[in-house]
This record gives sequence, C-alpha cells and structure tokens, in this order.
Amino acid sequence: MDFSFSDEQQMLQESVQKFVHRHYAFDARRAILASAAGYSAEHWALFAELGWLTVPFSEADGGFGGLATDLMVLMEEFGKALVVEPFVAGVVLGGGLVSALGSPAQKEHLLPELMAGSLQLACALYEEQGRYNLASVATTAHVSGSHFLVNGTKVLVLNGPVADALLVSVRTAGSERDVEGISVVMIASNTPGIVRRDYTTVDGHRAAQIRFDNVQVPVSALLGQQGAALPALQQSVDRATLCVCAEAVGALDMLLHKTVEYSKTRQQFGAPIGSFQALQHRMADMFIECELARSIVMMAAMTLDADVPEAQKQRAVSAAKSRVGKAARKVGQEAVQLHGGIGMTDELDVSHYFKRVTAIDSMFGNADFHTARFARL
Amino acid sequence: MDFSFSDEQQMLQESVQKFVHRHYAFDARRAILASAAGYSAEHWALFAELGWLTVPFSEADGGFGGLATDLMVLMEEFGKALVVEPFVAGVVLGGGLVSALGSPAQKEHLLPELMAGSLQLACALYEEQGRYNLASVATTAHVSGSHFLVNGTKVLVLNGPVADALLVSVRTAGSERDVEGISVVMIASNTPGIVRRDYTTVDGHRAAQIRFDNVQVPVSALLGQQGAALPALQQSVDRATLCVCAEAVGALDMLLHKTVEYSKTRQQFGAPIGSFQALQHRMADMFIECELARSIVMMAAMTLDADVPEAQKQRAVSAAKSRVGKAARKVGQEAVQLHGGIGMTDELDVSHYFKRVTAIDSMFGNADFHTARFARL
Amino acid sequence: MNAAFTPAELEFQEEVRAFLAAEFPSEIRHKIARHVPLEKDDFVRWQKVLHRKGWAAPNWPVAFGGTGWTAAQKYIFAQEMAKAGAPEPVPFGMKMVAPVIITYGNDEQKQRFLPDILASNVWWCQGYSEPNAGSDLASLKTTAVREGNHYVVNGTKTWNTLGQYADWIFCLVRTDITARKQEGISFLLIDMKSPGIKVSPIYLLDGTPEVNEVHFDNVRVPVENRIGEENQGWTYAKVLLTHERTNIAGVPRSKVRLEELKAGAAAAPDGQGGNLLQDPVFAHKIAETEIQILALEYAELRALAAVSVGKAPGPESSILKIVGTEAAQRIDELAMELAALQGLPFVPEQFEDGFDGELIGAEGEASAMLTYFNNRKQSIFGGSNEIQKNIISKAVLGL
Amino acid sequence: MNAAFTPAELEFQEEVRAFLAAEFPSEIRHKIARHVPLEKDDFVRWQKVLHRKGWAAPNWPVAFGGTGWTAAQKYIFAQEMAKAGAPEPVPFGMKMVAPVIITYGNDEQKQRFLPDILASNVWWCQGYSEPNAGSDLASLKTTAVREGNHYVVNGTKTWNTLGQYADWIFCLVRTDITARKQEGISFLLIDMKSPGIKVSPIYLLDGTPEVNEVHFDNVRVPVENRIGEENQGWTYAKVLLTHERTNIAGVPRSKVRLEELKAGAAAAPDGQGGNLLQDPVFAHKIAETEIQILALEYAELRALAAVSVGKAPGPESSILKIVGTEAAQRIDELAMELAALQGLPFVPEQFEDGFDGELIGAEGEASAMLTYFNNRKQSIFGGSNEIQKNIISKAVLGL
Repeated sequence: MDFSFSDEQQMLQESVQKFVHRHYAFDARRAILASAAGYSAEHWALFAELGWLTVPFSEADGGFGGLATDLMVLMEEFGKALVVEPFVAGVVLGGGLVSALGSPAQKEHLLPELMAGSLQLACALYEEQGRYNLASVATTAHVSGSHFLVNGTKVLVLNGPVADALLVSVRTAGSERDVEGISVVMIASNTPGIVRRDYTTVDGHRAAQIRFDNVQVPVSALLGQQGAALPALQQSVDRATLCVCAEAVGALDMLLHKTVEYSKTRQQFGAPIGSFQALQHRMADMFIECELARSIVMMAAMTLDADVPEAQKQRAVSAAKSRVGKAARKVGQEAVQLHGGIGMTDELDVSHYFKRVTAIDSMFGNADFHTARFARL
Repeated sequence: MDFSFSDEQQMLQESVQKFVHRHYAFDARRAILASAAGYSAEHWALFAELGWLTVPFSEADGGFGGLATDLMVLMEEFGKALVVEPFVAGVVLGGGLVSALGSPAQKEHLLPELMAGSLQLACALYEEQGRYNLASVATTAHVSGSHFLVNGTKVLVLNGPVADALLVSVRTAGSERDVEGISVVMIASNTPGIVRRDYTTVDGHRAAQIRFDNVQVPVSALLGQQGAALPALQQSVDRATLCVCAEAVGALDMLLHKTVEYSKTRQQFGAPIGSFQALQHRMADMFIECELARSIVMMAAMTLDADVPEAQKQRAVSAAKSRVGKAARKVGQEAVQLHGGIGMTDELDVSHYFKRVTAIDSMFGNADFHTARFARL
Repeated sequence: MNAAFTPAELEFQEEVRAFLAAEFPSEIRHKIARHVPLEKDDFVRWQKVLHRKGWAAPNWPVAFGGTGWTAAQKYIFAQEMAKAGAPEPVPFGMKMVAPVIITYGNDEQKQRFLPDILASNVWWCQGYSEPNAGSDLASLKTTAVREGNHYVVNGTKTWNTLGQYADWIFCLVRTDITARKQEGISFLLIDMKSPGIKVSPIYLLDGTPEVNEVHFDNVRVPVENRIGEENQGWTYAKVLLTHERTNIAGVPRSKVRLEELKAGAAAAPDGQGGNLLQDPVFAHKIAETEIQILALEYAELRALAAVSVGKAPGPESSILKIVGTEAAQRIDELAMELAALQGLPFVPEQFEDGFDGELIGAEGEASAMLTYFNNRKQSIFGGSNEIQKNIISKAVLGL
Repeated sequence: MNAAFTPAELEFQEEVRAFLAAEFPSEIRHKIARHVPLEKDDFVRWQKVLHRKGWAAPNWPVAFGGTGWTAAQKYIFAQEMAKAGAPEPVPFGMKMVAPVIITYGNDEQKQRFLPDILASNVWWCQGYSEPNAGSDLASLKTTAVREGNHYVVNGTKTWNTLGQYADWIFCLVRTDITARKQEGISFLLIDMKSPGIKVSPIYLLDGTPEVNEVHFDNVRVPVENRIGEENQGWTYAKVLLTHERTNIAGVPRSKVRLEELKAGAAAAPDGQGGNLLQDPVFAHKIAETEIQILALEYAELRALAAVSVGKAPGPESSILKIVGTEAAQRIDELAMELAALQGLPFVPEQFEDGFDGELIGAEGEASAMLTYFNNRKQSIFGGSNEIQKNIISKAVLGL
C-alpha cells in the first residue's frame, strides 16, 4: 500500500500547474470558449509537446504508461482550471477504444497521430432510447459487399464537431439491448450520409447529435472482433468516467476554496460572512464532501491500476462517480448559495465551476445510475 | 374549505389539556409505565367518563361522531403528554374493526362496553413474514364443525397483554398474500391454545407476540363476511395510522419546544447555545419539519372525513405517515443532539419523546413503506 | 374543519376555468410550452386581459380595484392559473410597490400611480439590493440629497429583474447618512426616463440577461415622489418584505411541474426496456417531492385561513418561502436527472420564438439543466433562505 | 500509488487471522453475536490475550511495549479484529491516558502506570466532562486545592463511560480559579478507591447504565499524581483530544456491520414474496452507505499514510470523527428500517448472558432500535460533531 505520488506523477502535476498558471486565466479560457473550434489548437499542440496526450497509453502502445492514477493527477489539475480541450473525449475515450480494440496495424496508424495531436477523435456511443446503457444500441451496421451500411442516431457525441473521425458503436447482430452483437467502426467525419447537429454543452464543451443515413463504411473500418465490442466499450467509458471524476475533484476544491475566500471578505451585518457559524458549518460540510470525493476517486484510480477482476474495477468506478455526483450537487449548490447573487452570474468563475461539476454528473451515468450499478455488481 | 376547529373540537382539546395538566406530569407517567398493567385503570375510567372513548364512533354507533379530525385533535394532545393508555390499539383500531365489520348484534354487545371502558381489545394483524402487508396472512382458520381452528403466530399485538379479547386476521381461503380469503375472528384472551409472550415496547407501551395452537373459536366469533375482511382492516389501520401521526405531531412540537427552551438556558462558551447561529438554523429547520408534519396530518384527517374515493384516503394517510416519519427522524435526532449528553438520558423527558416518535415511524408501515404506497396509488 | 369546496366555490372554479379557456392567449401558452422566454408585450397583453375581467389584482382592496375574494377563491384562482399555464403578473408593480402606495402613499400618489399599475400601463421594477447590500439590505449606500424640491440620487442598485422593460423604479435611498443603519432611509419612486439613469444587464449563469444593474448619476427626483416621511422608508420597506406572501410558496406551479415531470418520466426510456416512472428509486424521489408539496400546500392554506380570519401574516410565512423554493429546486433536480445526458446540449435557438426545427432531447429535457441553473436564484433572491431562517429563529422561536 | 498489499503485509494479515482464529475467546464472540453487553472480565481477558501476543498497544512507542507497526499493518490489524468481531480495547487507559503519560509524565509515573495499563491490570476511566462543561470543556469547575503534598479535589465529573469498573481516573481539575479559562487547569491521576469518591450511574435512553457521574468530596490526591506542570493541564488535554485518531472513523466495524445488514436484508421478507435486498429503494440506501464508508476508508488511509511519513495528525482528522459517526448512525437507521415493526419489542432478558429462549424477531432485529437509540451518543460524545465542525472551519479553512 502506497499513497504517495511517484516522481513522474509529481512532475506531471507540476507541469500542468505551470501550464495552467501561464495560459488558463479565466479570461483566456473565456476567449477559447468563444472561438469557433471551442478549444485552443495551440494548447493542444502544447499538450502533445509536453507528452500529456501519451498519458492514457501503455508503454507498449508508445505511451506514458497508461496508469489511471497518472490520469487522475492530470485531470485534477485540468479540473482546477476548467480546461476545455477535448482530452477525455478524444484521447482517453477515443484513444482508449483504439488501444483496446485496434489491430496492431490500426494502432500503428492511429495512436502516434493521436499522441502527436494531429488527429481528433470522437466517440458516438449513446442513443436516445438507451439512456446510459452502452448495450442499448439500435444503430445498425449491415454488411453490404465489402462495406457496412450504418443507420441510426447518436446523441451527445463529445468532441463531435471537430473530430476527424468518429468511433461509432453499432449493432451488427442481435436486438436492441443484447450485450452480444455490438461492434465499433471508425468513420471519417466527412463521409457522405453523416448529418451532424453541432452544439455547445451547458458547460462550454462542444458536442453533436449525429444521424447516420446509409453511411458506407469499409469493413476494414471495424475495430476489434465483430459483435464483441461491449467489454472494451465499458472499460474505456469507465476510464473516461474516472477522468471526469478526478476533474470534478479539482473543480470542487476550487469551489470550496473560492467560497471560503469570498466569505472572508464579503461583509454583511458588519462582519465578514465567514464569521457566521451557520455558514462556517456549511463550509465544513463542503470540505468534508471534497475530501470524501478525493478519497474515493483515489480508491477508484488505484483499483483500476490493480490486478483485480473487472467487476471490482467497475464497482470502484461506480462508487466514485456516485459519490462525486453527490458532492457536485452539494458543493456546487452551496458555493453558489453562499456567494449569493454574484454566484449566479456569468461574470464570476464560480458559476462556471458549478456548471461543469453539474454537467459531469450527467455524463457517463449519473449518481443514481452508478449507485444502482454498484449495488448490482 | 374551513380550517377552523368546531366548538366541539375546541372543547375536546381543552378537556384533554386539562386532564394532562392535572394527571400527566412526567413522574406520574413514569409511575404508570412501571405499573404491572402499563396503563392507569383510573385514567381509563376517566377517559370513558369524559366521553373520549366514544370519539372514534359514529353517532349511529352511539359515538361522538367518528370524525378523523376529532381524533386528530385528541391525539395531538395525547402526543404532547406521551399518554400511554391504549386508546389507539384498543378503541380506534379494535373498536374500528368492530364498527366496520360487526353485525348489529355484535356491535350492540361490544361497543357500549368498549365506550364505557370496561372492555379492552387488541388486534392481532401482523405476521413476521408479512412485514407491513396486511394481506400477508398465514395464520389459518379452518372450519371444524361449528368452530374455527386457528393456527399461526402474530407479532406486535399492541395492547395484547391486557386485552380481554383479540381481533385476529386469519386466512379462511386462498394463499398467503391473496387479498381475498382474509377474515377477522374475535377470540377471548383466555381461550386454550393461546400462547402469549408479553413485553414492553421500546417506547413503554405493552404488546405481545401471540401464537395460536389449534385455538377453537365458534363460527359466531366471525366479524363480517367470511374472506372479505381486508378492506375493513386497511381502513381501520389507516385511521389508527392517522391517530399516531397526530400523536407524533404533538410529540414533535414538544421536542422542538423543549430544545428551544433548553438552548436559551444552557450556557457554553459564555453564551446560551441558542445564540449560536448554526444551532438557530437547525432549530428553524426543526420548526419547518414540525409545521409541515402538522399541515399534512391536517390534510390527511380532512381527507378521511371527506366524501372522496377510498384510494384518495389511503393516499392521504400514506403521505402523512411518510412525512411524519421523516420529521420524527429529523426532529428527534436534532432534539437529542442539541441537548447533548443530557438528551441521551432516561431521566430527561426528551429521550422519551424521541423514542415515541421513532417507534411511531415503525408502526403501521414506516416512511419507505408509505412513500411506496403513495407512489403506487 | 372541512377540505371540501362549497357550491359557491365550485361555481367560482368553473368561472375561472371558463375564463382561462376562452381568454388566455394561445400564443403565450405556446411560448411557455416551448420554454420560450416571455417578452414585455406578452406580460402586458395578458395582464390587460385580466384587468378587463377585473381580476388583475386579487389582493388589492376593493376600493382600488381588488376582487374582494375569500382565501379559498384566491387559492382556486392561483391553482387554475397554474393549471392553465398562465403566468403570474410581474410582481414589482402589482404586488410590491402598489401595497406600499396603498398603505403609505398620499391621495395624490394613489390616484397618480395605482390605476396605471392596475391597467398594466406602466412597468415597475425594484431598487432594493445593492452590490454591497445583499442580505444586509439596510446597509445600502445609494444617497438622495435634498436640493429644493428635488432629491439628487447617486448610487447603484442591482438584481433588477426585468428592469430593462421598466418605466418606473421604486428605490430605497439614504437621505440621512449620519443616522444609524435602518434610520435615514427613504422610499422614492423614480421615473426610469430621468436623465442620469443607466441600466446595464447582468448575464446569469444560464446566459439570460433577466437581471440588471441600475446606475444613478445625479438623478433628480421630485420630492412629491417620496412615499411617506423622509427617513422612514425602512418601515415601509419592511412591510413590503413581510407583505404579499400569497402564493410565495408557488404551490400551484410546482404541482403542475410535478405532473409534467411524472408524464416525462413515464415517457422516458430507462435504457432497460422500461420507463423511468417504473424505476422504484426515481418514483420514490418523485413521491417524496409530491408529499412535500402536499404538506406545503396545506401549510399555505392554513396561513391563508389565518389571514382570512383577520390574523396578520406572521413570520411563519418564512417557511413558505423556504420550503416553496426548496420544493421547486427539488423538481429542477429531478427534471435534470430525468433528462440525463440530454440535459447537456445548450441550444438557445430552440427557445426562440418561431423555432420550428427538431428539438434535441424530448420536450422539457433540453431546458432542464438550464432551468436548474437559473432557479438556484430562488433560494437567494427575495430574502435569501438564510435570512428567512434568521427570521424564524428570532421572531418565531425567540432565539 | 498502489492499493495492493506487499507480500510482507499479506503475510502479516495471515498471522493476524491465524491468531484471532486461535485465540479470540469463543465465549466473547458468542456474547457479541447475541448482543449481550460485555462485562469487565470479558474486556480484561481479551486484552490480556493480546498483551501476551505483544499486540496490546499498537500505537505505543516500541520502548513502552508498542508494536512498531507500519500504517498498513495497523490498518490490517484493525480490519481483521473487526472481521473477527473482536472488541477494541477500552480506550481510556490504552488510548487516552497512556499517550499523555508517555508524552508528559515523568519516569516514575511511566514506570508506575504504563506496565499495568499494557497488561490490563488496571482499569482507567476519564474525568473530563462536567455537567456544566460539555462541549465547552475548558469551563470545568472541579477544583483541586493544594494542601501540603496533596491536592484536595471537589466537584463532579460526568459521562464516565464504564466508570463503575474503574480503578483509576484521569481528571482535569482547576488549580487556579483566578486564571483565565484554559489556564489554571491541571491534569491529575486519581485512585478510585480514594475516600470521598462516589460513582452514580446515569441511565441512558435505552436503559443501559454504561455512563456515570463521579462525585469528588474532599478527595485527597498526592501531588506526585499530577502530570507535568501545575496549571498546564489544558496543554496536555488538548494533545489527547487531537491524538490517537487511529481508527476513530470505525471503518472496519462499520464494514462488518454493513455486511451483516446486507445479509439481514437478504433474509428479511419484504411482505410481497421477495426479500428486502431486492427492494431497489432499500438496496439503493445500502449502496449509498457502502460508498460513503468506502470513501471514508480511503480518507482514513490517506491520513494514516500522511502520519506514517512523519506528518502530524492534523485537524483534518475531524472529518474522520464526523463521517465515521454519521456512517455508523446511518447503518443504525437502516438496521432499524430493516427490523421494521420487529424493532419495537424491548426484551432485555434476550440480551442477558445465558438466555436460550426463542428470540423475538430475527437475529439483530430485536436490538436494532435500541442500538439506534444508544448510538446517538456517537455524534455527541468524544467532542461533538459540532465541535469538530468548529475545528474544521477554524483550523482547516481559516474562518
């Protein structure tokens, strides 16, 4: 048992802290949000240069090592600055699927580009009728000669608007919620028949709803064994889930920190509001939530890195996501409430942290979904 | 719409307040609890004399009127003093079953005695496997000549130790959870084959676990139509439920009141603890819980008295019991916590109110049971 | 005690229903259904319809155009309005400044201002809060210095809801800077067209510009626009703050939203082949919320009944504000959980008038998260819930 | 970062398991399983077994008989103890007075007291709280007046857990009544057989006499029984209050109880033909609690790891007390809900040693409500959770 950061992890942490300090002030971030792409290509290049885009990948794949605890360190710092670059959607989730399912040739083709920052991926995994169930795939891929014909609609494709290629879960056999018969195909974003509705999410990220109308995909675009993609899908989503949990831990800490600092300066009734015991106890409760969230995310990351059965890993991720969702609700609401009116405004960063942690709860399964999954496993 | 008490209700309220003030000081109550019977026969006679035992019954049955709102007024005052006399178990529930199911002859035989205070009844309705489900009746009554042979075990028979007669739900047809085939028979407590284990409940009331070993009961002991007793059972239990809800409202008010008063006198850190804002806000929350509990119990009582479908009445009672259970948890715990160590002691009345409101949540279906029933109806 | 409506009350209910069915403009109904924000014209148009019927101001004294309704009638009216999806009047004129004018204004002020409020000819906004005087309202700093027959007003008011539409603003200003906090405050009515007034929008976290800052730069206000005595404004303001608690709990609206939530849950796939209303955990949360609202409804009815037999609305009404906002915010949470990942898209054009494209997400889902964000204001504005708890602990519990 | 045990740690785990399997007395195990309260002899017997093994005081310095274990070993030991149902040592000697003696006592005191604590020859109890000094401990009023080589002690201490068994008591007493609150307090060790001491039981709400009042009437205490300097006792007391946070969260015990709860739920009919673990709402509540305890476990492990690399146990450990008691009390609530109406019977003879009748209710049900009542003390005693929140807001958040 060892709870200390490795030297590499410490260096990684410091490197992100340095970047954020230099490039990610609130106004700079606001400019990125307002840009057409919704992320900074320069930052992205820097991420690649600093080696961050290699963090999710094993050494065998040419990466940094692929430890969940490394990702945790990185993501927590991203969370503190509300970094919007599509690291989780494109690299952790997209890259994770390629890494898990891709043939050696596919990996050699894709991963170096991804780690170099010259390839943007997005994953189209969720469907309206399926809620958070990755096995609920109604999008079909029928073989027609040497092609698949893909039909269906995917919702909330994170990073969809800027992705060069989409990794799409499709049903190649079975019926809607069967766990067998699900495959992943990679489709270039400019393929005819793709109808994309791009939008910004409530927390400033970019995503799309994507319809596939008889989209022709060569069978060589299949990633992994046909019909057997679900375990890899779940595994990749679980790692992405851990990432947003760690991101939330960073953002929650900032919400606590900013609320405490504000309460020390904001005067009401002749005293700083932080001197009022009712508010002190509520901030103590916020602190507790933050510490518990941090602890359980650490537990989940360490479990993902451990040599334990897959079910135990899933259980750990669900525990973390469930608790982080609860913390997001509580700490986010309290931060806004204790700030009062100013906490409601777009001008103050507090509302942006609040929106991000709230959005994270709705991603990859909300608290109820993961509590139920935890109970089931 | 009218939220004011009638003259009769005001008189009833004042009459109970006067009695409680004169006879129900904490030490006097403690002496009753320590007595063999667990209630005061003198008080019981007085209840009869004052006409309180007639309150649950309609004028046709020779009673006060049988309004749920009357019962509410009475029970709230009982709750304020933690009255332990078996009014709900014997008169509301037992008498209610007789009133709902009995033949004119049975009623004429039983109700005047009950209202005169010379008959003690108890209802044996719950079984271990059935949790709160009144339809889960495994106790059987097989016809054998002109008798039933009753076999089975009933749990938590309130007022069981002192009852002259038991009203027992038995299965005369069908299988364990069928809603049809349930009957009620009245069995004298001294009938051979009755094996009673008497005990005190955690909140000082008397109850028993009762086994029926081939107990012979004449078929004339049947109350109401054979096999069709469930609706009347539910109706009577719902009225009893409303009663303990109103009792809890009275007790919760006392918990709030005592906590507020204690906080004004208890000095810590050089000031009364009631001057600490964190505790003030928690007492404000207790007040809110008390007011919501009172409001929803009023709603339930008024709905029981209204000309509306039975399902709406059940829904109203379940809403009240669910919310009262929540209030009991919250207000009870906070009252003890804010009193500190002294709130944990047997010597202070606060712990007795806490135990009573907690026990009430476990009676006739707890908060979860009633929330689910509410959602279902 | 009796929960049933009398025949007269039932008849009134029918009258309200018939009126709403016939007169509530379908364009407005449609906008609300599509979560399109209402504009000034919508509010005014609807309010004028109510005025023609004589129902614009149920809580005013009959002498000034009130309805003379009983508590039960007001309850029925509020309930039917909510069921029909009809918006409440914007409160600043009708429910906030008017009662102050009625109670403390002079005859000339009553004649000058009340008819235009009743007829919705003039739009009012409030000038209470300041950037440094939030919950601690009495620490306000906006000054009004007497110069002959005018006050010269300088300072900044904030959280002016819909102030961008306003013709007039009522303000608390400091007329004696030497006096103790609550003293030295006066209550002024100010024409928004006065030179020196600037309104700047504040964007809230959901992107809406529904509140504003109002800046006063040497704004001249005739002395006759002062309500009551100079330096006595706090007394009038306090009355306003505890007054008009009718429907502060928002029960009718919450009940309607809860029904929508249940319908939404019944239509929402749970990803396992069922719907979300069949999910026992979600159904349990809905039921708990429904029970909370039922309790709140009866708490409010009890308060209304007390007022109707002549008791003043007491500080107990603070619980209506607290629980009402908590219940509404709980519905927001459940709606957001219902929407799940479909709450994430932020597509404002979907909520613009005339949008006829395909919605992203089911009806209501696409706005669920934004509504959750925006409604966090409910526990902050209008006297934060913390202030309400202070009131309860001081005024009710005597702490 | 690594969650896995090292081979050496796994070997240690095996050793602990084997030891417990062989040496934990089955009579005590049986008592605990039947919710029979343990008596003095049970505690002493078990503690002496641990002593023989050298494991009586894992947190003492090795020089005085501690084990020299790593944080991971302490964690493993606590976990295996809980799994085996083995009781923790009564804390007053081993975990409370001993660290004070070790840190501030003189050599003579160390030699005189520590071996008997380690060997469980002497039973200690605490004399901190007083009837009028609860959370505000420093306002204590018990006086100790110097008379030659003795202090004469007068006053009353309260909430003395298991004081009826005690041979010795450690007390905070006021030796300078003119000094400011925290000053003028001394730390005395007092023989319970001293003339003038009277112990009277306080019955708690579940009927148990587990706490006492201890009255001092001119009790003469030799000066050599004072720890450290006169009037400096508060310093030593404070150390005790923040010291020894090991296992304050009670995670191993809560984990075991949670497993019992799940087993109980799986065996409890839900009244509809299924069991309670299949009830999604109840299962959801159990899962939430399990997740809470998992988070708490890692919070504690993080704290232990920090201590093991030399950091002092900080005020952050207040969260372990708060969340640990909240989690334990949540399990109490769930156990009570599980027992439902079978929690109502109060049949104390069922929990007496030697009772072999039929239980009313399933195993655990009959005690569920009493446990719920009794455990409400957890958030009150040992520094109430409110005090812990004060500590967090002051010492951690700097408010």
